[in-house]
Amino acid sequence: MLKVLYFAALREAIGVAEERVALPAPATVGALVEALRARDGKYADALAPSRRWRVAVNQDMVGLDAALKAGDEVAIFPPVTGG
Amino acid sequence: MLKVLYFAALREAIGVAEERVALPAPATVGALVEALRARDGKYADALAPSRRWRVAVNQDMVGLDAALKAGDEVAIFPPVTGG
Amino acid sequence: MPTIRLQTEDFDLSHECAAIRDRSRAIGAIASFVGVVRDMNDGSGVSSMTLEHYPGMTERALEKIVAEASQRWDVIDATVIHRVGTLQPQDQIVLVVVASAHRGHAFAACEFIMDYLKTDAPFWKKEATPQGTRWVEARASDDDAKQRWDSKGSAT
Amino acid sequence: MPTIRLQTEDFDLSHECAAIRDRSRAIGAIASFVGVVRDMNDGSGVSSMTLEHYPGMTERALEKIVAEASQRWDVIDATVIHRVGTLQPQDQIVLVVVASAHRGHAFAACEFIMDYLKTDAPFWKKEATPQGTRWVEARASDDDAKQRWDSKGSAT
Repeated sequence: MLKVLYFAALREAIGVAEERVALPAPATVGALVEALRARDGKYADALAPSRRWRVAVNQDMVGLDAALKAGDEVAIFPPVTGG
Repeated sequence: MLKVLYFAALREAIGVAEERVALPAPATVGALVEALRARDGKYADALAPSRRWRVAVNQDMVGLDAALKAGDEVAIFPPVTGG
Repeated sequence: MPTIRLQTEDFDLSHECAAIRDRSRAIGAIASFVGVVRDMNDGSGVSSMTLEHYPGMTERALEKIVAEASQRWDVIDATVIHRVGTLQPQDQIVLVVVASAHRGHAFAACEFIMDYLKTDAPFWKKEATPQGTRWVEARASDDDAKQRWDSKGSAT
Repeated sequence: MPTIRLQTEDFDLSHECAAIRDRSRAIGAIASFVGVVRDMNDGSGVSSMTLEHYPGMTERALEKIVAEASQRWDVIDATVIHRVGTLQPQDQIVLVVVASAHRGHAFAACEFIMDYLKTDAPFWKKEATPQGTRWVEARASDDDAKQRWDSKGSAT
């Protein structure tokens, strides 16, 4: 299993801050996002490619081809706007 | 007459902070510096071209060809080192 | 060792600079930056702003940014403080202080840290306006500000 | 209106920034610089430093530098304070604060003011060292720092 976190507008759109998700096949960030989008329209819309969300695995920013393993902490969030 | 001011190392080398000097002929900064150098070795050494001194007339930085008129405040000083 | 803090309470610029000055006698230059909440953004009045972050990753991202700045320039010490929670217009939101022997390094490292913080540190702003709340959109100009460091050598 | 002050007493960075923040609600970014007396210069220990200036011209030169910075960038407010008289290592010597709506302008204007102050404002430093007193020599690097602004457009 993976721990998946959502932040900011993405958290509000999906309606949860954190959930457990099964490791996708193949075990990559891209496959995880596909699996989440397939759940329902809310996920599909929030994770549409046009939305420019970002992914961090174990608190490091990664691309869609990054590998995942059981126990990883995956965070999905909009472009950051601090400072 | 001109009011001539000296600052920092130049003031210490010449030994005065301020003096009245006759308007040189021609009435330019270059001619004033020549007249001062001709006074004695102390002035000649302090105002040697190699010393990189600067001149301000009425509190604006100027070059050697700047014109002078009676009553001007002329300041001669080393390159600045504040901040 | 740089100081990195996330906090809800306000910070005091003089206090943070004095703490840095007390730790080294080699410091000749301290550049600092304070970000302030504006009462207008994209044409709407802003009555308050709430900052969300990613506990753990945010601190880690700030540490990496400061470490990268310290590789590029001669940084004697640095402090980054970012507030979280709800803030009002004119409140201080972020502080970056960089101390060096010489001013060119202090200025460059301070601006570098701010530019990278804006694009790489997980913070998100939500504004309350008369038309309701809205998440602030990321700006392309912030990506541009970060990318110009790729083509620059270290400043003096 | 910018604030320009020459004074023997110390200054407080937070106080000066707060005064600027209180004067405008449009400020989003405050960049500041503090110069500090170092205890070493050109390989010698420095036990104290005395600053001479040219009363009248110094204020005028600082006003011109701040006016030039305000022409090049969007400056909402600025404060320049330079101390004169005798200072000790670790004492604050100069403060430049620039407030703008956006950080790029605040950083650029603040660094510009410092670079021009170093070459165009009539101040002279005399250091007391174990080998006696000596006037500090101007650095070619300060001329270089100033001249690089000639080839730059205004930053964003």
